[in-house]
Amino acid sequence: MNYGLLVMGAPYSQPAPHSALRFAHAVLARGHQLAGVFFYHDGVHNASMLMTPPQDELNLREAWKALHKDHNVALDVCIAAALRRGVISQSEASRHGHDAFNLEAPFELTGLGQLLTLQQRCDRLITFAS
Amino acid sequence: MNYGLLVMGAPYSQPAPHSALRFAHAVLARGHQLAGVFFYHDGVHNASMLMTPPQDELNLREAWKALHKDHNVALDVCIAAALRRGVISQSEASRHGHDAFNLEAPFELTGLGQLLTLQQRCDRLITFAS
Amino acid sequence: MHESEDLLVIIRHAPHNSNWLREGLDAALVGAAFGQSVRLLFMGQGALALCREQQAGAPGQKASLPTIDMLEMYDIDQLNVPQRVLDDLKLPLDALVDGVTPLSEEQVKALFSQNRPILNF
Amino acid sequence: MHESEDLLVIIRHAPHNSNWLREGLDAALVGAAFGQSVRLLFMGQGALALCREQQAGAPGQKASLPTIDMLEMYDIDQLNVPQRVLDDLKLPLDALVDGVTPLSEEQVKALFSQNRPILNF
Amino acid sequence: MILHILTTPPTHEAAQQVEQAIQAGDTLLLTEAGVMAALNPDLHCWTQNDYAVFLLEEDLVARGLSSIAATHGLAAVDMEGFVALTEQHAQSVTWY
Amino acid sequence: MILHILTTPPTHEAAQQVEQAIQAGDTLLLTEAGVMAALNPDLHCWTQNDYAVFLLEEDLVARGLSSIAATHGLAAVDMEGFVALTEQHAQSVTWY
Repeated sequence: MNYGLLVMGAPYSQPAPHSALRFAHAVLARGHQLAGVFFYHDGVHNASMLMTPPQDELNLREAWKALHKDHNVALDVCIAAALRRGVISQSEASRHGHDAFNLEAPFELTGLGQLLTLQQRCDRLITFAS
Repeated sequence: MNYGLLVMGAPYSQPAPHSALRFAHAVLARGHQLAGVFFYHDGVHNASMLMTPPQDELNLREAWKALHKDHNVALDVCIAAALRRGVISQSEASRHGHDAFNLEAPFELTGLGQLLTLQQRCDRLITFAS
Repeated sequence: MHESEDLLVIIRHAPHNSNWLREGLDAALVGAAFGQSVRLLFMGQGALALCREQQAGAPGQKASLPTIDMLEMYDIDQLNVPQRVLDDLKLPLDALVDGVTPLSEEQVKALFSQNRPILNF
Repeated sequence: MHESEDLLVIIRHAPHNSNWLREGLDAALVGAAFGQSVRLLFMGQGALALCREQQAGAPGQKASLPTIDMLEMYDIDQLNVPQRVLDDLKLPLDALVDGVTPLSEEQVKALFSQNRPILNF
Repeated sequence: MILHILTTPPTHEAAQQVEQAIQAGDTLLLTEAGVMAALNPDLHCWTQNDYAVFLLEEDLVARGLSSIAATHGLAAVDMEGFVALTEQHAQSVTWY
Repeated sequence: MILHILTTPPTHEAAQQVEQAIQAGDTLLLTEAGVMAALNPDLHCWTQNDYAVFLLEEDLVARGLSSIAATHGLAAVDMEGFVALTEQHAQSVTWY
């Protein structure tokens, strides 16, 4: 089957992304496809390059990035939810007059329509929120 | 009297910082001193320079900055809570190998001890959390 | 692939308490803009999103009522709330905006169908 | 300025559900490191922080039990939980770590004094 | 006397916790989502006589509950009144 | 048949909401803080017979509730079992 995930919690603050990551690996281990993960609400913080957990803790952004690299999973981040929370790509940052940015590929800022598209093209959309 | 505030919610996601900002102005309007605001838990997101709310919404970071400029209110951010959530100063960023940063003066990354100091030196410590 | 049942968007968060309400309504509006027929179900504190007298909040907290008013322009005219929620909250129907339809317990359960895409906020 | 009553730190959040538990315990440890005498009160789901069998969670979720075990090293030996919380949660005392003292309703209220600095997590 | 600040609806666990902590002579201030208590005048906090209870007016107004609170005869304070309450109480605890 | 996923303790509003939505033949999976339901075998979800209920094993273990759940004879699934449940149900709803 073809799966999509909707993740709406921030790493370390909510268990949702941690559960989602483990579920993602279990989906792949059972031979399914994972088309994409959509990050919405506080889930947009998963994409932050500046996330700096203590050294003995997993960096969740790096774990999502590895999932993309190894299994070609799209990592889409809602642009409206991200910008108000301070998660921004280079092009959006320069458009809004910021000198810095904290989101880069393989994470992509996209519209909310991408979530509805994911829901339509997948057999299963599973939501992770706490 | 001398007041201190503890803010533990993220802008736009939780009402706590919005309530705290309005309370801060009311404290000053009644002739009190406001020694400082300590940002802890998800409250650390108040300090993000990359926060980009829609143009018709108040930028909370700018509002805190104005409070510092006009009334000399210290804006202290818990370093451990901030780093794991992707809020980081230039010096910490370079120490951790990041090319960018999203926290600068008048916000200061400090230890949690600063919260206990604020509680001890103020007549009132009011917590804003939702 | 889903059959073409309408999208059910569930709103369970009150205005000003978080960004859940606004982000849930945004999802409903985008669904409608994508041509889906959208039905809204307000559960728990979400029913407060329908209070007709609500306003903007503390600095930086925009009102959400204009978005509720905008739903009809997007052909989202199914605003449902379980009667039980109104009873539990002691929220009088006349305190709500026009066009809200209370549902019985059976009607609420009937909204949940495996062929209908659901988003729960 | 406060008189030198001990700092009361209230913990109301369970392990792994948020960072509240860890950040609350950190505040208690820093208070102790600053020379304050610290008393911990576990209310509601916070009582789960005391479960002796808890472990690390999903990837990236560190265990919090080692911090509980560390409290004694910082001379934080007052681990209080309302008896009512144990009753409400149906949490048996023998499922908890050693050294937990259940409190009656009156004892809980007596902890709240205006001369005592309080941090509520 | 302690000022207890409750920011959650009456159904939330924090509303039960404040009841375990509050004592005669204390004050309870309902802010943010806490003002939902205005809908139900039968709640324990409105029927007891041990401590004073106030709603924060701006949060009532924002949620459209101001006239319901007035109908039920419940007391509200504005933000200046909130500051005044913190002046009168040496200690405050926020329940969220 | 719908798979309902509940991530909150039984005292949370979301736990009442799932009861309003769930139907005979559906399945309820308790994850994250939802596994706190294992402490109380008298809860409605354990005493009813309309739908199957499972606890997520890894979340039980993380919170130290695994042996209590076993004592109460409650059914748990591992993460692979969670995926299997999503295979068997065309639709899922997460309550949080």
